[in-house]
Amino acid sequence: MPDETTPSARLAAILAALFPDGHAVAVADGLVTGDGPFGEGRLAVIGIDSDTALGIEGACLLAGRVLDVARAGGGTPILVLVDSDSQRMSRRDELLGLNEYLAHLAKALLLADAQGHPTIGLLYGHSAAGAFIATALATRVLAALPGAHPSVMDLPSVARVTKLPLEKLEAMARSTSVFAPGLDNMVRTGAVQVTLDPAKPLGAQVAALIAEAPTSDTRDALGRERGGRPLAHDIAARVMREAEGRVVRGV
Amino acid sequence: MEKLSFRHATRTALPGTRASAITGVVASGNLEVLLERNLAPDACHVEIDTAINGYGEVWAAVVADFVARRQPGGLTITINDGGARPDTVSLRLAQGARLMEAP
Amino acid sequence: MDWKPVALSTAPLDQSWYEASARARLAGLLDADTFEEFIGPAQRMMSPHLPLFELPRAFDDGMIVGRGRLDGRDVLVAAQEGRFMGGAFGEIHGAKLVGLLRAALAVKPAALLILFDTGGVRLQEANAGETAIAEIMRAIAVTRAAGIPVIGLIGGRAGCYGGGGLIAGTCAHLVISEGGRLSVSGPEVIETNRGAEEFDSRDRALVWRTMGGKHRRLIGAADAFVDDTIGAFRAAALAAIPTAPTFDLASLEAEQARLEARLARFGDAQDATEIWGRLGVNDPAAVPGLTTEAFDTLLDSLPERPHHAR
Amino acid sequence: MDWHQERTAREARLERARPHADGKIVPAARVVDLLEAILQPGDRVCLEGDNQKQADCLARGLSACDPSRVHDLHMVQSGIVLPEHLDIFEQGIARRLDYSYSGPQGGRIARMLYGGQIELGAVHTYLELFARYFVDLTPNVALIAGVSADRDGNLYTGPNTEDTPTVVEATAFKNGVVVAQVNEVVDRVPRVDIPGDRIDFVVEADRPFYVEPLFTRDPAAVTETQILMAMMAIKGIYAEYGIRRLNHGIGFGTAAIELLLPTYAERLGLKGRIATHWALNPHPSLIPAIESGWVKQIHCFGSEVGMDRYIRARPDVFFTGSDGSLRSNRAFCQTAGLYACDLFIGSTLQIDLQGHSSTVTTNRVAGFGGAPNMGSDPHGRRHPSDTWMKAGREAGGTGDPALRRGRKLVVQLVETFGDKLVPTFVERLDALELARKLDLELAPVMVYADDVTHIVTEEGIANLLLCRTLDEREQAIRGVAGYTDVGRGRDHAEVERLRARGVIRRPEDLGIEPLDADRSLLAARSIKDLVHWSGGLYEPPAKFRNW
Repeated sequence: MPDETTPSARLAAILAALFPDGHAVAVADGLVTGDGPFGEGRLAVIGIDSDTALGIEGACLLAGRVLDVARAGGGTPILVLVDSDSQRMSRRDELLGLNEYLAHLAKALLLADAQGHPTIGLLYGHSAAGAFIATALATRVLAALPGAHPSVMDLPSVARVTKLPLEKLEAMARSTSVFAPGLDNMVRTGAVQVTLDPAKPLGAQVAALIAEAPTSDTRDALGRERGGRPLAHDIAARVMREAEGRVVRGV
Repeated sequence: MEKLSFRHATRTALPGTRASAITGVVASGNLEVLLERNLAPDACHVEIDTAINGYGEVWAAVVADFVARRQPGGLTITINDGGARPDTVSLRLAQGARLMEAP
Repeated sequence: MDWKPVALSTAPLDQSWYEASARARLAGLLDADTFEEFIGPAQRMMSPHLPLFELPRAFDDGMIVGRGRLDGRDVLVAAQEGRFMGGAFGEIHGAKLVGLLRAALAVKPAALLILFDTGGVRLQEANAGETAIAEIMRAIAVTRAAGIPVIGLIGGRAGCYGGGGLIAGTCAHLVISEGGRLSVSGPEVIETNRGAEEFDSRDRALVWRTMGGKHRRLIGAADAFVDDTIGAFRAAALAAIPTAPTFDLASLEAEQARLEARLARFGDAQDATEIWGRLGVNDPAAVPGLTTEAFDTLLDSLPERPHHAR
Repeated sequence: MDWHQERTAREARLERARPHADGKIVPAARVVDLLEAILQPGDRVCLEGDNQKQADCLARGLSACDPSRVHDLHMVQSGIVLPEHLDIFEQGIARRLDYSYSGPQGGRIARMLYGGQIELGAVHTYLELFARYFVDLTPNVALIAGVSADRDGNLYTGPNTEDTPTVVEATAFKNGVVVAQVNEVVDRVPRVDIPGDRIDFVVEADRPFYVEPLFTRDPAAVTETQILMAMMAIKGIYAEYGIRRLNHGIGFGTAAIELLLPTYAERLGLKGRIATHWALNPHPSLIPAIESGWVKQIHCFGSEVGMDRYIRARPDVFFTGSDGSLRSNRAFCQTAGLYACDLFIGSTLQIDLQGHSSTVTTNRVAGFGGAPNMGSDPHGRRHPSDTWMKAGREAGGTGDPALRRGRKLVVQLVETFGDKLVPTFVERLDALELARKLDLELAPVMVYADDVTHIVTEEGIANLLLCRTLDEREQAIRGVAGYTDVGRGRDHAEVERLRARGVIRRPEDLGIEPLDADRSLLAARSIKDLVHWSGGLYEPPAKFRNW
């Protein structure tokens, strides 16, 4: 087992706020696992701390904990705390099948949720790319704390790939949320459903998220409402109508 | 990006009954051509969205030759162009016409 | 190197999957003339975002979805066009697949097939693409839980990278060819971030033995390895329908055990050939040169069958 | 009168060098000492830089020499390929240059010529430079490359013999000093390509010499347009003239022709009637035609990376030594291409209204290599062939037919637009602007108009042999120039008249449907297909693999 390490100050504060009576959440190699008393029952916790990149060992370990919760039953909700880098970029991780490990972690969260363990994501720092998809984005409800800064790719990298000047991209980023990094843009696309209020008790806000979690995936509807993804919801709905034969298709 | 639009009259309608067809892929040096049979039999409209500016005259010549050769009456032809060379454009237009002529 | 005569056939099913367009793949994969497209090109549902970047758009946004028949059975299909924007997920591209998966619950097809050909998220629409990938993965879980097999076919020019690799990992069954590559970070991305010592992206043999179809099949990341023909993918898709595992705790616990065992067994391996050797392959260096037939024979001769819980 | 001054000078050079050698053998670490001992200011030096193989260890050594001891050299070598080939001019080690080809260094050489850092003699064709080695550019010192040597200096050049025998012949027999770098010193070489008494010193290189796979064209990149052009060339030229003896350029268009031989040409019933005898590097894309029994024999300028095992297994087709490996020779193969081939077909970047062609742009001096030798009508030819005679008849002329010579077919196979929509057909070659900028007496023209017989584009074939006036020639060229400005500037009525006369032939005039130009016609659609065709004998370099 990796050695236990100290949680980041932000994580420690979050855990203290969630579990005023103490908890059994530990951090090792940037991976967060454990649980604590929450309301009438317990709240299971997994996560990534300190901007750690998610590799095959981490994904495997976190998925195992999620499946432990699912196997135990009882409807224990699962909180996924995220301050991560992107997926770990290495030849070894890819050689051993990083795509399977990341997908497996996401599937474990999706299965647990489907089996009555509401999954709540809480983004309190960075996250990007495959690590973001496998953790925070695989939950039923994704919330963020102010100051969180998710991104798919930073603007200098976008500039390199698209061969557009950085200044132009920065200008575009101010008017177009669809490609620009940052929490506000992820809120607008509907990926992050809500930004929590740091002035209010965190436990109550998380409890409310669990209680009010939508039963279906509403992210594209949110994206339309918020203007970050103007078309996604309508396109998906249109495909459904055509597939289900509810419209006469044009050519 | 540049938008171009050409209106041509044809002597005849393009044979066949197929209502629409698509050929090609938008990629660097390639293009997609969507053909729809929705005009009067002696009319052909060509609408182009091209990634490369300043080739209007070349497009005009390519389209005019295609119309003269294939007589694509009745068709609206819409093109998304990723910077294809004229020979590729001619080839895709001919491929599209052949698809539309299929019985 | 193992070898065989090169086919000069012009029959549609003998054509290269790798070379074919997404539409040609669908036309050959499905029973003749059975494909019906949803939101076809004439509806011109094109990306509203690409013009901001002065980039040309495609009528189908690089994602073709619809229904058809596979040996008489109703299936839903989605195909990515790897040559348009590298097959990357943008807002419309992704939403079409989301809608198709959601529709499967009502349509109840015999299977839903995803023809992958993608470099991952489309940077110009990064947030929309990333979110769509998450929606797709959730919808696949729901679809599979309802007993509908979601089957991925990988053999295109762009491979299956980034979020596409995660979606593939969510499918019930994967068919892959030599040309197909399945991974999260691509070789160029790793080289850019970590240097050529970590991954020399120009060493094509290294790329293929790290991410290519044969390696993925040998370690159990894919369920079937097929020739690069449309006919071979069709046959493998058909064979997959009755065998695809459902989405439940038992499947995922088996996958957990499978992935833990892989880490324990191969976690210290430096190269794919080392893994293949430990799997019981006598001449690992010869594997990349094997024909599909010889590779299948090799798989049969190994002491253990690849284990596919997913 | 002392008739032995050169020999005495040579002995002095060898004497100075001996302390750095063990017999003939010199360790790589002593290369600089060796070169500083041998070289004298103002020497004419051939630093072997071929089309393919490079004496790179010796090049690094030369560029590490002390410019106060080694300076003002006159470099006489066919290829300017490695950075060191130009570094020595910046360092003052070399001053004057006569060369043939500078592909990858074309941009830098232009800048240095412009900046006056290089004093240019001339840009030659290969045969021209080789010829001058024996007349007025004989090297004092040759720095060459081989695969292995024994302690007596017997040299095995390996399949890439290329320029080495020519360079050594000129240097060793005219009192020069020859230094060979080899990948290894062995007890016995596989075969003796250069006898040891022509080699003065052998340097065991720190790493094997570099060879670039220049002649590998991935079938996966062949386009429908290139296939259409290849179909037209096969049906409208190869079949028409019954071309058996030929040379191909290295473009994708000619690769497409090679890949269509066992399929399209086979269906036309042309097997055995065309493309049987070649002057050609071992192109991997020719493997399907060889395996299908099309090819009788091939003589090579050099070799190609990955083709060694295949060539060894096909000695009936290739020229091989008693050891089994390929024996190539650039000078002989260029001569073969010039005098014994009836057709050269290749590509170019620009063609003007007369038919002059050039591969230079205003910022690059790429040189000529061998294309002008292949792509020219040799007036010294005297043996007839049906192809040559037919072309001669088409070219017309007056007087007794027995006094009219034949013509070599020189075909330009070009797409009307190149990369980034740059037109191939132009009113004025960039070469003229370059000549003006660099104050060159001759514009760098690759193939002169009077040598070109046919131009093939995706729009059709222009047969320039049949043109009787300059005006006809211009309209014939405009008539296949597609949608370039030159093409759109055609006289439509004149072009139709030329078409009626068969001067211009469109695909439909040849019975070719452009929509049939499909990749399924290619005998191999990938490098892997080529490996399968070869029975696993072809071993492509890593960068061409996708498995």
